[in-house]
Amino acid sequence: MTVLTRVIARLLLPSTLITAIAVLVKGYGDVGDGFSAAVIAAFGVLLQYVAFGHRAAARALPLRAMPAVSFAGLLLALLVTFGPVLRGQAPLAHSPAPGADVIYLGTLELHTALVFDLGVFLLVFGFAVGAIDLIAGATDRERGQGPL
Amino acid sequence: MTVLLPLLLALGAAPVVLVAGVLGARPAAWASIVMAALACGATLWGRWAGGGALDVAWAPSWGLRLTFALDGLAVLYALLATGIGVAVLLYSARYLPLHLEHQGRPARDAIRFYALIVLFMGAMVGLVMAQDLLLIFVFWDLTAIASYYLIGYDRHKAESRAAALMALLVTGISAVLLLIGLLLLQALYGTFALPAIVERATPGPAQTLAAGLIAAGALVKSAQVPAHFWLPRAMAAPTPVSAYLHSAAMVAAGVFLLGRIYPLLRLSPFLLDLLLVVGLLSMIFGSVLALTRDVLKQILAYSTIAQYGYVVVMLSLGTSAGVVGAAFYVIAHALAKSALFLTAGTVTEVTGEDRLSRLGGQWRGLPVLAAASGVAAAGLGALPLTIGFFKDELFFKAALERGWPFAALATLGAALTLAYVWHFWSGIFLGPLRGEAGRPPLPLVAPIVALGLLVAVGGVAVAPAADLAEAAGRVAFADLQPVEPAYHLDARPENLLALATYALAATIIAARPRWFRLAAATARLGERVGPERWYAAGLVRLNRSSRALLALEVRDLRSRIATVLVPTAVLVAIGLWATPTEGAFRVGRITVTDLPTVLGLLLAAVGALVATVPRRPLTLILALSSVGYSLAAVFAFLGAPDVALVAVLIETILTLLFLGVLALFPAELLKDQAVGPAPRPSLRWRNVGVGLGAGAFAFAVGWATLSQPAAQESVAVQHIRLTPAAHAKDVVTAILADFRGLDTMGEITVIAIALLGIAALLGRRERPMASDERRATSDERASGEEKRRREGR
Amino acid sequence: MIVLFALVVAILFGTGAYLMLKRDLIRVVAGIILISNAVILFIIAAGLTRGRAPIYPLPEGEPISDPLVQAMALTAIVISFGITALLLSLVYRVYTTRETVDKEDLSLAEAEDERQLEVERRA
Amino acid sequence: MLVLPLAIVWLAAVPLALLDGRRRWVGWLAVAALGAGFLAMLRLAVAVFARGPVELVAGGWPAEVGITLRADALGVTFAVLSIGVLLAALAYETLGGVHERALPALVLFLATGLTGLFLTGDAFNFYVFFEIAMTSSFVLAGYGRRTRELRAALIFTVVNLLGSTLFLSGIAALYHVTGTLDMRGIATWAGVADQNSVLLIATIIFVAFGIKVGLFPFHFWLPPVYRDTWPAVAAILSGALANIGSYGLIRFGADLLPRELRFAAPALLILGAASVLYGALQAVAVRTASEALAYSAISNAGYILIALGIGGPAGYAAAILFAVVNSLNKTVLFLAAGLRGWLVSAAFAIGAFSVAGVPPSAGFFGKAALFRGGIAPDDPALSVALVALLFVGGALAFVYMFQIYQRDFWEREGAGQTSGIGSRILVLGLAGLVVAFGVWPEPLLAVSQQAAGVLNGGRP
Repeated sequence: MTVLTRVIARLLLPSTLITAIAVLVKGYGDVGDGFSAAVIAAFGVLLQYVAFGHRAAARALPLRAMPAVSFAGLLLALLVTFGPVLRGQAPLAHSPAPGADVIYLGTLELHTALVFDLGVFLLVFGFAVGAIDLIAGATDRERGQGPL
Repeated sequence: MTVLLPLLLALGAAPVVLVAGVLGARPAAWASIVMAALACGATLWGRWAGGGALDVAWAPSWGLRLTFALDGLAVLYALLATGIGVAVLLYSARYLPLHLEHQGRPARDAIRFYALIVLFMGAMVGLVMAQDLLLIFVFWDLTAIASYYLIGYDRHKAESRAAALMALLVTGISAVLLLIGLLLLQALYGTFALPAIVERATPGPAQTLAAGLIAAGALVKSAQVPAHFWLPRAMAAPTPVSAYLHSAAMVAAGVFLLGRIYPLLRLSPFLLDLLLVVGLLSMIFGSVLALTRDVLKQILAYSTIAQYGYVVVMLSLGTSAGVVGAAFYVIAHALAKSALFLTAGTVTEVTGEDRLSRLGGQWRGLPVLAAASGVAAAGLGALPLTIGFFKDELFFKAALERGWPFAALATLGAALTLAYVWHFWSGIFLGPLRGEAGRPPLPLVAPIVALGLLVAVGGVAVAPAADLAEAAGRVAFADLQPVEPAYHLDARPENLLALATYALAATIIAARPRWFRLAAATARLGERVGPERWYAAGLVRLNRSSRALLALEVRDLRSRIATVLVPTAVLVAIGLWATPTEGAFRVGRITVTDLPTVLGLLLAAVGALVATVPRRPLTLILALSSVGYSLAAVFAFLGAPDVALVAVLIETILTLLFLGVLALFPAELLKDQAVGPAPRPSLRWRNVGVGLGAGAFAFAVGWATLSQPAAQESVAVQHIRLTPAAHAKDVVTAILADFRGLDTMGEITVIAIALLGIAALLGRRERPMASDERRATSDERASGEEKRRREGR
Repeated sequence: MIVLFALVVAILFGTGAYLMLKRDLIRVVAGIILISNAVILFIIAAGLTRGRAPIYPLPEGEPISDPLVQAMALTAIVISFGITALLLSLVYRVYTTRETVDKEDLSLAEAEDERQLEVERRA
Repeated sequence: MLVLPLAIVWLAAVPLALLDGRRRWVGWLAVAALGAGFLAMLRLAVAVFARGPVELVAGGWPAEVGITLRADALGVTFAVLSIGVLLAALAYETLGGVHERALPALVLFLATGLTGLFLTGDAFNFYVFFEIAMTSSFVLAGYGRRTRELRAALIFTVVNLLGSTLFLSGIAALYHVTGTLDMRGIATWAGVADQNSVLLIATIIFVAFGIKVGLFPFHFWLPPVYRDTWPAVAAILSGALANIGSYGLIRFGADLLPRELRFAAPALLILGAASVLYGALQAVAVRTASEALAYSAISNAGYILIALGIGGPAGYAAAILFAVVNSLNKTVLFLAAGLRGWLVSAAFAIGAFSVAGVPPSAGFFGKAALFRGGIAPDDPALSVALVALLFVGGALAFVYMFQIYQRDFWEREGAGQTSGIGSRILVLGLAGLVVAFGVWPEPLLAVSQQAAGVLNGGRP
């Protein structure tokens, strides 16, 4: 690995994450959603693997927490799904209700569907990174050590 | 109440015995005796109180009712089941501990025995009282279950196991015939209530079929030819079981059922004639075989076949004398036969011998037993001053009503009976002394004495038994002619026939050396080509062909896949063939604007075809991803940018994952795969064929579907309309996150589960946890291994 | 177009099926991926109303492609992705316990087990 | 109330996924959560049977736009049954000691999938829940992680994935011809669509569910999987997961595509007969109890198909009744086959008698319902053929069940150490349920009739 790749990799990580977030929040208005955002973000992490190897990446990033991130995302989405039931509404009934006014944050509409999408994002991100980590870990065990 | 009490006592006996069993084997024995005696008393009381009926809803959805009635037929068989039950249980209370001791089994094993016997008794009592067809069947099979476990009581012996299996298979499977008959009756007459069916029944082929099926089930249970072979085998059971099985339960259940459905049987003369043939065959065949047997219980077993043959014959004569005679016959036979079985058990117990050829002259050591069983034997042989005399009197009377040929056959049968009874009794007790006899304990003799006394008393005071039989006959025959068995010292035909019987029997006994070879040869022939052979050969052949079929079972993954694809292709082809195809398929237009899409599709197709060629995994993966990217392009051209984006992303990450996993395999292994031996050409072509078939059915289904214009405007139109209300601009995203958010919820759950699975598969091998390491390593692991091992591996 | 879609779906499905019949498990996975692709293409084709992307503001007077099949396709893609990843790791584990990616070998092992059962039964 | 059972198991599964399921308290926590889900489901079932179907549309959208969740008699019957089986299997494994951390969570995820697919009124949503259930069972099949289990898991996964893709194509095709994903809408519009395409679509959907229940000739994956998986897992696969197949055949056949079902009735009867005979014949000579049970499952799948082929209210009720009874039987038997001790022997015997259709067991009423269905057709030749087939199948069931019972429980009596008392009592309790339904069959009979009544093709 050359120094250049490492620098590029390091630089790319925030930018992929920002792209991902953009895709996530823009999803309602345009192509893309939590899922695509998560995969894009996962690519950013994957790049670190390619650049620094599994060990180093594992040290720099909170990989161990990935399953937890994943299941937190699932729990978040589930809460959005079943939360309305507590208020006597149908599951997944989003608030603000259809047709009602929405609070804007700039051009971003604040809406429970967004929280739902965030859950999707966390879960898929956790999955993609977690799966790669597991494969890399297995590789390490298989042949001592080495990048993907 | 009069119905309920005997029923509850009989059915409740098994649980009571099990509870008493907590205290030990002896309390269980006593509990069983007391319960049987109480049930017997309750039945007598019920008869005295004039019967009664119970009718409660059971399963209204099917119109099932819990209907019980204590009618004449029920009283007779319930008294036999409980009364003989008491005798048998009294006997067992002493016999079974000895039996278990011989086999070195714990005394506690006896509890199960007593519980099963009283369960048997309860099932019989329930059966004879039930008036609902399905209820009858329930108790019918309950007797089969009880007998299965009783016959297989000595389950460590292969012989017992085979006998139990045979009894279960023969009676259990034939019971299904009965079930079919019952359900057919229900379909014909719209009810499961037997009295209602009897009222509504009219002669007809369907009715005959139904009654015939029921009769078939009954005949097998009564061990009639040709389904008799299970009964001699059932001798593998402990002796008290045989005594009970042959006299008051199981085998008696068969003729009971014939009596129960007699009004239906009567509607079809053809059926009655069929029964007559079966009964006569069983009578002659059983008697001849009984004459040739050497093992004590075998003689009695064949005797039972013959004796129930008489009963069937009497029933099928179709006269009221026959029906009452049959009922009377069952009583007389039950008393005598149970006594004789118990005799065989006692003799075997005290001498250790179970063959006539090793026994003889036992009257010296066992005078009381000899006398008591002598009376019982005389009863079975129909000598005067025993209850048996009247059974033959009624038999002759009924046969005479049908004509002289029947009387002649009856005489022959009666003579044969007398002959084998003599063969049995004299073989044990008379002649030179053979076999060392110890002193039998009192409980092994007392029940026999009691039964012998009953046989003798019945020979003097015939009225109680005759009343019972008449009441039973009335159930079958509403217009019953009273029959009054009594001693008549005149030259009426019955008496002459009786005399003829004695003479003939004396001749048969005297001429034994002359006919014995012939009879033995017949028996051997029967064994060689008889139905038991069919059963055994059938079972062996069934197992063999099953094993052959099992060997044909597909064993590798590829064939398992092919066996899904090929039948699907066949089914789709049949579907195509079965429906009109004219005008069903459209080609569709292709315009210039479609060209990019067409190109993308063609690229995907080419990529897929290329993927089948390479031998190197890397090339394969590249081909795969080219398919994925081409499809993504197609999606983009079709106005599905969301799908296109995700398809690209997924394709990329999947390719990486694939490469990552591939990197886990050692290079040599993959190389081996690449240059390994080429598959056999035949296999290769088979794969190509299956692939083509799969493609063909996919094409057929795809084309047929896409050619079909949608039946209505798609619901998607509403999604588009409602998207602004969902605060969204991208309809697809709105559908995913809002309209059909539950799908997305499910989808991400799948992903979460996949992560869980990947972690379980690829994560570090799980070690037992530190905190309970000891448990996990020793007992948990062991128990896991144990489970496996115990499954027989 | 109809027949072309059907044909390409059939080709993807058929080649996938063919790969699934191959000896090594890598190809089985590849076959499943192809078959999934075939199904996703079929889903999209099932809503064959070519048009603009269904994103507001909607174009006036122009057809809009069916958004529901797109949503279905997306869900199906994601699910099959997750399951494929799972299958890949399963294949890997089968390999580490059996030291093979060869199906033939896998069935041989099964036959071995069954012989063992037969022996135990006889005993 | 409709959402509660689903919400309980789904929400409970998530935290459990992060806990170590090998700890005893985690196992019992999972059992408690599943038990709560079961009770909620039971409450829902009682309400549905008393007051008719309950439905709601997720998100509060109009029907068809949003996903309709609909609890009707058919769905809740299968849901209560399947969740009950899962509960029993999970308690069994917890009593015996869980070996892998993910097991409790996976069982709960499986429960989520099953609950959802029995309660959804939307075809594509059905597919999604179906995949939740399948994915969890793919992982569960490998439970034990030795070659044997992993091989079983691989076979199971690959063949069933093929089935899933077929099913998904079927759903997409149905959408194309009907323009909706709502089951009620599909039932309406599929009836007017051209028969050619709908029949072909019905065929691949049939194949997909045929694979799931293990119907001949799609059954070849089943024997090694049922034989080689862990006893509790085998019980889950045959007692709970196979219900997807039976339910799917009934729901998609008799409810959504009744015209195609009637049209294909001869084919169903032939395939069903082949399945009955093939499975029963194979089961005779097998070596282990679990293998016999696997082939028995194939045979019994055939019975369900035959009942569907007979059709009409009686046929559908028989199919439902038999499916329920069969699932109970298989659960008892698979769990009992993994244990030793005399209580277990009794439980296995009860299961065996139930499979053979001997009263007083639930199986008797399943068999009687089939015979009643077989007698029902007006064509006497068909009736005779059906009854003869049922007779032969039942006779073979006697042979294979009791050969293996005697070999495993009589001959080897006392061999090996006795299993834990807890698991044995659990299994005996389940067997007691089989007997209880044999003694008092009314609930089963009423439920199956009412469930058949909700089907489009099952109205009198």
